[in-house]
Amino acid sequence: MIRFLKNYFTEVFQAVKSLFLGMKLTGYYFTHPKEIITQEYPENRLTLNLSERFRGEVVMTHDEQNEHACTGCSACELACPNGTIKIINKFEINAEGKKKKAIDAFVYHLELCTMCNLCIQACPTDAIKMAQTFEHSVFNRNMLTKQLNLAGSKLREGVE
Amino acid sequence: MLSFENISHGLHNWLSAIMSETPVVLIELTLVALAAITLFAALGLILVYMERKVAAVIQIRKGPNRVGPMGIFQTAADTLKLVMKENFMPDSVDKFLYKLAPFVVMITAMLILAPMPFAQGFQIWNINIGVFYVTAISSISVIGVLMAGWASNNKYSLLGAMRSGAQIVSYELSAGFAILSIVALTGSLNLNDIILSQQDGWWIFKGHIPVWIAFVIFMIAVTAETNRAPFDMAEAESELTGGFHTEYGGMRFALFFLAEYINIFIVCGIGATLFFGGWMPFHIGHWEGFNHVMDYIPSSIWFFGKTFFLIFVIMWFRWTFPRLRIDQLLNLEWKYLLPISLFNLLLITVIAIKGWHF
Amino acid sequence: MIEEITTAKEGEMVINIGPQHPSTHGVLHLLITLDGETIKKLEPNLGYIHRSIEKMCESLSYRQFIYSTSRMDYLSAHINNHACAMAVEKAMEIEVPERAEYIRVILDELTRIASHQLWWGAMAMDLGALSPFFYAFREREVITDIMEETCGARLTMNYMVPGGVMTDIHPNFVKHVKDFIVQFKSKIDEYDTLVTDNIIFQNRMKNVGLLSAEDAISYGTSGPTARGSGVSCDIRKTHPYSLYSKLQFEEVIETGCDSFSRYLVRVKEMKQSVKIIEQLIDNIPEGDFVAKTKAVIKLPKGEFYSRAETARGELGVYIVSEGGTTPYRIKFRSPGFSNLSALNHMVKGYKIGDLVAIMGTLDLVIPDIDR
Amino acid sequence: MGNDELLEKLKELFPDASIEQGNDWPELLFEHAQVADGKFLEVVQTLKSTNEFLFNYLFCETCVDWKTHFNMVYHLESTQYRHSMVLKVKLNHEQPSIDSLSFVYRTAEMHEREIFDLFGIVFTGHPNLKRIILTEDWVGHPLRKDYDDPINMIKL
Repeated sequence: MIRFLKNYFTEVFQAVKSLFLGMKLTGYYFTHPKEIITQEYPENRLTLNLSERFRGEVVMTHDEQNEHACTGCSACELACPNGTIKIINKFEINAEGKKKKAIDAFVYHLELCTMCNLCIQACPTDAIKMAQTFEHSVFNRNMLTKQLNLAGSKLREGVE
Repeated sequence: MLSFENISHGLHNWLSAIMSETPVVLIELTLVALAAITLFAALGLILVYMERKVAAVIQIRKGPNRVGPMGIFQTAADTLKLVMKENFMPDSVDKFLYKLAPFVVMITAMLILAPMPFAQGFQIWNINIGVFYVTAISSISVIGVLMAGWASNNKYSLLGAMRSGAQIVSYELSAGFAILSIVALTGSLNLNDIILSQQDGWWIFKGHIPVWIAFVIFMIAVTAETNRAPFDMAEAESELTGGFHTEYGGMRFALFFLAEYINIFIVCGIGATLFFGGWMPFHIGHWEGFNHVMDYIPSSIWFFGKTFFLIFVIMWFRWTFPRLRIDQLLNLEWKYLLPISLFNLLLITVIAIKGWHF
Repeated sequence: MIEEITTAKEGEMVINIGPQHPSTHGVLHLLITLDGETIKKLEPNLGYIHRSIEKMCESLSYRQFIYSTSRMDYLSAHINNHACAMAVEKAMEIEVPERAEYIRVILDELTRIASHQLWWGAMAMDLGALSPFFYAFREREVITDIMEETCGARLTMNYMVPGGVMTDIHPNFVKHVKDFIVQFKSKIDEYDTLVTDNIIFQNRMKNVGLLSAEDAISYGTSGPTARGSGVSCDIRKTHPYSLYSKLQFEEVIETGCDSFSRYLVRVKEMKQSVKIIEQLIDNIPEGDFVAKTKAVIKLPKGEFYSRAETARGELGVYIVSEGGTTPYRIKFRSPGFSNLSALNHMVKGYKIGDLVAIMGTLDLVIPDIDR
Repeated sequence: MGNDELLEKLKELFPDASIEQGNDWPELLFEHAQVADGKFLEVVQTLKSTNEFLFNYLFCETCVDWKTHFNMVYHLESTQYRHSMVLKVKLNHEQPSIDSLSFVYRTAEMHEREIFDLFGIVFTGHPNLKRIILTEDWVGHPLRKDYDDPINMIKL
């Protein structure tokens, strides 16, 4: 009987102790507002640091002369698992009178993209890269289909 | 000094001076009703806001912080949203009971407000069986919950309501015993008498360890009775999605939600009254000087301070503990709390008879 | 045995748990038959998030199909990718550089910790304790930040390629992983204080959801679910791959067979993962991070199977190749699917509240079950 | 038991099956006629209960559509000896059916429902053979090579 009572009370005591320790921990956090880790998003947009490797969307780099490095080889188009990229080529006649392949439009479907980075890996001329933008929401779905080469841009000299 | 007693007495005297007795009573009743409803709305907003902030800080986040400074208008905005929502009613519900249930729960919560001594001399109804009244009325709310669960014609709701029924009926016992232990000490069922008996110190300090035990049991039991985590069997969102109010939306849901918080306020108010002296300031025995200083703090602040502290403790429970299972919940009551509180009541009775308390 | 649930008997009640239900963590649909609160029968109904990854992979090249496996068990995306990459490497007999192996194992273990942390928080939430979820996410956030910095994504990384890893690790990688280990070690005790030692939690967990060792094997469970029943089934120990044969770590086995054992296995596994990372992080060798492979990978004709231990159990990748650039048939043996099959056996006779607790300890990820 | 030893033992036990060493494990291939009429269950029971094998863990069960026939593929492992093997059964394409293993390995129950759903293989003796992933009224079995769904399938 005594043993039973002893067990009963140790049980109750242990139970209460475990509950009390839990409450002590949450109480600690309640009394230490410094532990708060909330990031207030739209306010901290300017200080938000995304890693330079963060995959936000595919962009094509253009230099000051509005030239890019895309030869239109469609390696990225083949590498893409989702059919995100569509390259429309045209043939330009250059100064020497030779026909030369160049891109007309580099169409990129952001709505299909899974940011898998395979196109960037596949690109032989490093013409495309991943940008760190992440605010992609738009009101119209069509706005997610983008043309990556800027208007009037042309292939950089010396890129084959 | 500004005190609720002066206001109520002044109002009564002024009204009596300008008209006969019947209109005075009628006007006063209307005023009391208006005051009660306002208090309800205000309390609901404040408590929901408080819950969200307490939860947020415990969970190392900021909580509502967009609507108004520190997000203080967040709950008002939420209420506005709920009011403006469509009063949706599923097709196969028992329409009468479905509509009635939120009001039963709400009106019960309002009724218990009557004998609550908010401040010195500020009480809607000074009834001589106050404690008895409170325990009696508070058990009506389970009927509202059962009604809601049954009328919704939803299996989750039904399960939630049945759990709630089993839970409230059993936990009323130990809550009752905890309350009885104070009644045994004071020898009165009148809430005002209980407060006045704590003039030389609150029962929690005067009554030795048994009163502490009674207090702990009271806190556990009322947490269960108000369906709060870790005893929120009736809602149990991870098991029963919404429990008895799964099928409710808009203002009807808001009434349940509000009633839950009002119930917390009431039980904590009762707890504060019984164990912490209600509006009675912190007095120590015969230290006249100290007691006098304490009296300068208005009695309403004492009452609300104590009540909100107890509410905080209940919230603290909620954001720390996992939920019990329904059979463990009943085990806890019938195997642990009830025997302990019975034994405890016996002890306290002996203390009261022998006058061993301070 | 899953019997057909058509009509309820007298006094029984059929309830749909899911597909939208807070504790199924996704779109799992369970049909349960109740007698009062006691569960009589349970029948899972799948397919709400079936994306036919296996069919899709039949038209993807061997470089491309790896990305889609991140979407199966998204919480151990790295390990899924690792298993797929291993299958291709095995078939092509590619020698993976030492550096790549180190990076892979470190990332695998980080993923495992992150996955278990999320599970820990989510399971506490299932049981009604909401705060642990946020504490778990605080530490998990550090890992996802490391992933973001090195792999470029936080959840579906697609960092493993056949022959190694996609890019070299970020210069800050080692430092940040070490910081994480310090932070994790200082916080892991909180997990025990808040949840493991809690009497309510223990009562909810102990002697609930019993799964004997024999049944665990028969039901094909793996990972912490089986190890909680005392079955040694850690692929990292039984069929070591990558660097695991060289590493010092223990296979956590608990013999309680109940929910609490499964819980303990996962909590202890987090500590073991930290131990593994500590052994590797300081001596990542210099060298290539990816082996030279052809631009177009063609697997030889044959059948290839690779096994890896994800956070949930054994992942098998079964590739049938016809010698072309795309797999002829691919089968992912997902741990969740087999673990789910044991659920009916485990919950019989317990209450609805226990169902939630048991599902929590199985750590089901629905896209993993449906694929 | 090592793979070579296992291979020898299996050859001894099943002289009429074609046995070869696969990439990882010994592969045992049966024609459907060899294991029809409940004989397949006997084979699996032998593998599971013979003391030398004790293949008690079915860790992968799947099917491959070879256009002319189906191959059921069972990956078995012994949790005691840690050796594995692959068991294959050739099924004809018109009316593929095989004994259900759900009473030998409980995990087979779900796997077989999935295979029934996606390949249309009928498992005789299965306690609850119905679609698990697709809806009950779905026509066809999507993982078959000849399956064509012009509405829902996106061709890249």
